[in-house]
Amino acid sequence: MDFNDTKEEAEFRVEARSFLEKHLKPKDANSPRRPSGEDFLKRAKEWQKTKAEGGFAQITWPKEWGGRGGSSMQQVIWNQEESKFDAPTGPFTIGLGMCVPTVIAFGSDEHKKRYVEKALRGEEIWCQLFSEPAAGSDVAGVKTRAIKDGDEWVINGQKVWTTGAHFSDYGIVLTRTDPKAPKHKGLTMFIVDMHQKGVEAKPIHQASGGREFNEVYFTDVRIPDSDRLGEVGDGWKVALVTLMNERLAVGGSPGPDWKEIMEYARDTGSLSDQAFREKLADWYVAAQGYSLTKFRTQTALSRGGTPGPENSIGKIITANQLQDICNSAIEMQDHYGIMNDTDTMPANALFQQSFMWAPGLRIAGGTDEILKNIIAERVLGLPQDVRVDKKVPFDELKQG
Amino acid sequence: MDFNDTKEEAEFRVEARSFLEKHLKPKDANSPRRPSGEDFLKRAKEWQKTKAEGGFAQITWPKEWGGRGGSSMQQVIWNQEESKFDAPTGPFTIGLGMCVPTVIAFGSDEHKKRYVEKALRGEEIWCQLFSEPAAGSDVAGVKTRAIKDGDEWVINGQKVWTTGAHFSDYGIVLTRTDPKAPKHKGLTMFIVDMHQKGVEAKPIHQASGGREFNEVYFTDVRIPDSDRLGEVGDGWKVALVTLMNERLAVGGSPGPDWKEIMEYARDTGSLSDQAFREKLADWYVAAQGYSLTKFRTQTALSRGGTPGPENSIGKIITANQLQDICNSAIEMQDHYGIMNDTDTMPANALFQQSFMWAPGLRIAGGTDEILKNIIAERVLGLPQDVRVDKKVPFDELKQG
Amino acid sequence: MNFDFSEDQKFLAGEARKFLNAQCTTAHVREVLNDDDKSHHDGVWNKVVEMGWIGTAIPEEYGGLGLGMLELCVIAEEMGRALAPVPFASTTYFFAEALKAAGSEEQKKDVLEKVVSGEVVGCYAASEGPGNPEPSKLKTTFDGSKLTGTKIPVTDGDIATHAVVLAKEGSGASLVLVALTGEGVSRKKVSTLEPTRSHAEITFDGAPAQRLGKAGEGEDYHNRVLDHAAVLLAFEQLGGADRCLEMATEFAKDRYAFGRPIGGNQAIKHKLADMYVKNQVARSNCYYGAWALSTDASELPEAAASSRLAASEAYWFASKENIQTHGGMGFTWEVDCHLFYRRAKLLAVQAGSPKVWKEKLVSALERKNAA
Amino acid sequence: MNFDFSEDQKFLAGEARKFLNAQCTTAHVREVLNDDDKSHHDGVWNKVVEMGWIGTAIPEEYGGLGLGMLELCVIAEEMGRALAPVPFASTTYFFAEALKAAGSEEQKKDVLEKVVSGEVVGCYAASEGPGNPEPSKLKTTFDGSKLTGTKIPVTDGDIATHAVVLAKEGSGASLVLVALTGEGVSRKKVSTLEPTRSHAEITFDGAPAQRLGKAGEGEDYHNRVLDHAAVLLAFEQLGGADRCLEMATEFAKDRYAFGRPIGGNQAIKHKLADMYVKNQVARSNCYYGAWALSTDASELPEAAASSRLAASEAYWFASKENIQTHGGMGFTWEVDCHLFYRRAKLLAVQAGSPKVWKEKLVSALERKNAA
Repeated sequence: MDFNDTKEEAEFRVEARSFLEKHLKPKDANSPRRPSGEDFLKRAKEWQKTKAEGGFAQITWPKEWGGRGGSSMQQVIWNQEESKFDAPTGPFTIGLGMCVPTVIAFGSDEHKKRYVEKALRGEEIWCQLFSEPAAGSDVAGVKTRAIKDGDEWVINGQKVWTTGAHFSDYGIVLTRTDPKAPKHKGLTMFIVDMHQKGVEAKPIHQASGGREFNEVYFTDVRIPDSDRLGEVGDGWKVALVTLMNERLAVGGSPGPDWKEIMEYARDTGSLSDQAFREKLADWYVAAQGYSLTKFRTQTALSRGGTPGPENSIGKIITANQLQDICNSAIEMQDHYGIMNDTDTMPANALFQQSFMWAPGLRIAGGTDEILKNIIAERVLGLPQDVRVDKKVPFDELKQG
Repeated sequence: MDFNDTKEEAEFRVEARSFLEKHLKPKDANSPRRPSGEDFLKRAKEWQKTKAEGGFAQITWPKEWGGRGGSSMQQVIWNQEESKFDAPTGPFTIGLGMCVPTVIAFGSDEHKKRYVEKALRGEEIWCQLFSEPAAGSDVAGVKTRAIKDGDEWVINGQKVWTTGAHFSDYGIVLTRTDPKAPKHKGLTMFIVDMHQKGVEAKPIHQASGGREFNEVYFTDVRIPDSDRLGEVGDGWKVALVTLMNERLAVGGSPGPDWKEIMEYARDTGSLSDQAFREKLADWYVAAQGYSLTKFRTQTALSRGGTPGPENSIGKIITANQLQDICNSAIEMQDHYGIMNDTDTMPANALFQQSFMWAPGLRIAGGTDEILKNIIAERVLGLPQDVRVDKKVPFDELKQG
Repeated sequence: MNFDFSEDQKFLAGEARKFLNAQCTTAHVREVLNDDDKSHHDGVWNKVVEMGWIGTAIPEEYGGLGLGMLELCVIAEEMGRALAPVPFASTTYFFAEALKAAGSEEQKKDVLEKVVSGEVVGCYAASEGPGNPEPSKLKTTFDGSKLTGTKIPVTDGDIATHAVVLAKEGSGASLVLVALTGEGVSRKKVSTLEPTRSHAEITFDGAPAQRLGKAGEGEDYHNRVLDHAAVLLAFEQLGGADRCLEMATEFAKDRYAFGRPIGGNQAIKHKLADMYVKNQVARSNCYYGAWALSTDASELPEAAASSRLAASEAYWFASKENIQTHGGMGFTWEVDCHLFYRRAKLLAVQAGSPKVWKEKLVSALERKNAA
Repeated sequence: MNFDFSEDQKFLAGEARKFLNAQCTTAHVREVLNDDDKSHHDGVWNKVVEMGWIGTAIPEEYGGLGLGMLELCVIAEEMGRALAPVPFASTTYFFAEALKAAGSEEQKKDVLEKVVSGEVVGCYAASEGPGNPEPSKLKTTFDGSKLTGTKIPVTDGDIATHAVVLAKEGSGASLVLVALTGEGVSRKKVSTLEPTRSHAEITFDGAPAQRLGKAGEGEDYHNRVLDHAAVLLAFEQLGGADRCLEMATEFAKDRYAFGRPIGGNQAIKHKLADMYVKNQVARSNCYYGAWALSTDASELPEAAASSRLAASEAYWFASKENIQTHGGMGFTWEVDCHLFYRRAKLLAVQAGSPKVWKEKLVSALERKNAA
């Protein structure tokens, strides 16, 4: 049990930090929480390329794909250090964290040669096309249809909540190839070129006002059979690998945490309120519990473990805590707290902005309810819910 | 909307109060919360008789059965006034509140003549024999077997959690008469003489240390067919009437409430703690919500309504609040709070005693989970849980 | 004893619901939401004025219907349920109640009739920045005839014609009536989380104004206004919370996942049961508040506090878990869930946040227990 | 960086679990529970002493194993899991740690070896009645050689041979070592919610005693002892909470209702998932506390507080919802659920209630943020 770096870790940390200092500005209170836009995307691509050239992109990946061939603990150290800087990393999280690992696991050698290094160098961005209007928590309920036509497949249907679809070059898309098979059996996964004819991304207007996610429509989109990932009908197996990687990626929240509301309370004179102090203690303990659990997971990974369902606890804690913290900060300001002008409000209206984001965080990447089911079934081994959809042909399932 | 008595109500209240003052002492801090024992039982029977003679027992029941033929609002007023006195009522709650109304609804004229007035006058006490070791939340899962033998039925099996079995004269017992029928279909209800051969009540040693409940064993107990309530196989229908009446009876808790912990906090100097004050406000609001909801129900009843599943909210609120209040009071006293001597501890160790009772209250008369299901299904009309036991013969059901 | 609204009051509620279902749908609400230049829906507002609802609890001698507070409570519930994007609360629960509580006979005669006719739109200005506007810490001052200072935010401050302002006068506080359309007043619309109700910053620079009631007794009047507004806002909150429960329940019955309605899952069932329990707790407390308000009972302070607290909690829970029940769809702009989430937060802080009311409640319980 | 116990430490934990599974079952716990005359299980205690566990973190020069705090943490987790009805915590986490923190070389030599051998059984006496025993408000006094006053309750106070007592000395407080078997000491067993751990009222009437460390610095020593004990108790709590989760999970898989295991209901599944989340939060905080304790890191105050708070919350939730999951059976004397419910409450208040630790935590965070 040691929170301090080993000698080798300390050396790597120094190396990482000096690289970061050379290229980036440290994060400060004015750094945007959820940056977006053309300029940001450009900066992100440049930074990804710089990282790759410096040997800091995907540290654990083998050198042949442009990685460093380093340890998972080095990746942790890099992440810790990078997070202190105003690093534009968002657009690559899903591609490098979820999609490309799926390509590596199920793609052909040609796929790997063609896609992996370009993604790692920031030249191509990937998105994940699973969710649909009628397939949210029930991810396997996808209706987007792929029909074989010679050596090609023809795709028709609609995806939803696709992060970054409008700036992505490629995607992995989960489709239904056999509607007569039971739900989980008739699915197949493909690589899709997002620039081709028939693929259309439309931003979703969110409850928070923003438009970060997309609907993606597929109209007679043709995909060569060679761009299939895994066997026909094995799409669910492929998707599970993607989703397992998602669990490691989700959890953190860009929203204000215990420290920021503590500072806010100190500045506005509420820190002496005993009721607030007790709440603050609760937030701190749970937030620490989440961060420290990530360390435990990293230690397990560094000893050869795999990311398990126990990582689902992260988002349950952080999303709910974010909502609670924002609500408390607003109520602490009384009537004034309803105002949300970023120029005049305390903390740049961060609490108000995040108040509108929090409900989405509790849903994205698995609702609280789905995550608890995952813990109950896969960690504790409790019986599955009674499932009426397990053996029925998909096209005979009741859809409401 | 009027919280004040009408002229008639005010007159009745005066009459009730003067009757109570004549016969009982006002409740005070030393009145026992959960009285029991031989003497108490004797006092309870006497008081029930006195009430009956004064026309205050079961105010809404017709005069022919010894009731007053009064209004439900008069019953409310009586209950309000009686609760201010040290009235020994407990032993009759289940019999008069649940069992005898079931006899009235399903019994023959002979039954009503034989049993109703004696129960009302406190001469005979009734208990309810439904729960079994394998039939708790799943009340219909009873295994106690009744087999027809000529004009009689022979009962064998075990009941559990029977309040007052050891001092009861009669009971209503739910039995399985057809194990080949699906679970809810093969049940039949009987009146049973608790003093007869083969009926044995054994107190259950509770986690709280007390022994208020019983296991009841039936060994070749013979019941004449004339003591059947409802048709053979209709036991579940009969039981539902009993359980509907239970909902009105459960909800209140004899444990300490917001007022008592407020007084305790004032005496020990914790009332100035802002964190405590906010908790106190939450308790008050929820407790008021429960009490006032009872008034709304009474108003609905007085206008001809029936007690519905919405009354399930009472126990969800009070049982959890009791546990929370006791826990807070103990923690407020720090290490000292673990002591539970009634002679030396503040508030006669009421919080400590009730701390051990609270877990039982969250289970008895329907767990939190069952009550929420009742609200979801019967009030909100949400779909029932998937039930694998609906159509299967009872003796083929998996039992674990 | 009788703890329910009368048949007449229920009939009024039913009529109000029918009217609002037709005249004030969420499409009307969205007209205000989607147009930054719109501060309220004047079509809906004109109809509400026509219905005479503003005058529900205003005596006939001042042009009102003279019905009473219970009737205003049932209308408030319906207005909350409909998310009405109009200055009804500001004008009716705050401005008119302030006049009724503190105004002279002359002031009431002068103003209330115009309130009922819609000529005067009122607002109530207490807040001056972050935190509860404690009368002892006010910076806005009144010198007997002129008002100086800045109030922010003022709900409906940009569309009201008049305001009742809590201001410092000498060593105490006073309630002051001021026209917002005259000299010495400048106002600026401010952005909030709830764009279907407008808010302004109002700056008074020696604006001519008149005192309501006695000088230095502003704190008492203010508390009285807040107690009244608290009960009425609680009914709006209750209406909103109940609508959220209905929306979530309907959605849970219709939306299928894993081959059956999501409402068949206990995770959803028990969430909605929790919502139901909180809404019932709120409803019962609100009824008690309504009774205390209508009879001016000595229990009003604790009844107002507990109805407001119960309703704030119920609406908060119902509005956030309604989104959660709807899943991804609940987080889209097009689905109505977020309208309730926004409104719930506004109503929870508009007349003082739950923190402030918890302290008011416990103080009232202490006074009562000491008495 | 490495955030887990070492293989050796895990091996030690495994051995401890095996030993306790065999030698300290709930049948042993019930021997103490069901016999009012029994204050602890001396059979189990003798075996624990034989195993040398008391000396885990006591240096070899004083007769201990000299392993370290991490090793003591893993043993604490197993002791908590087993509900060990012995004075291990009092002797090891409190008494021995107090001596290590404040005792002179001579005192340590004198006493610690006897602690390890079982000749001395220790306890720690701070509480004097309701509320947190703040050093400034102590009534027990020490005059440099004699101790006078009453401590209540003292965990294991009736079976211990020696006590470390927090007492007033002059205008400050001191830690004082006193033999409980000599003159000027009377003790009386007191009844508690947790009869498997004994408690006493101890009255000192000029009992001969010696100071530990410097006069007037008792508050610092006391806080240090509490920080150490907090982490170790947190591991006991964690062990208990995890055992509750296991019991509830096993029961939920085996118990059938409505034709299937009750653990197939989301109401139960999500309850147990919540328990799992809380236990993981506790475990991670405990590991951090263990690291801070073992390295005497400057983060110890907040690490001790957060491990204690997380573990108190986890054990409380797990022990009460374990009963709830068991339904009626869980409320019987014969089923073990209530043993954990009782122990959870004792451990949550024994070294100061969560309220006290929340304040300690936030104060530590303030100091850190100001620094």
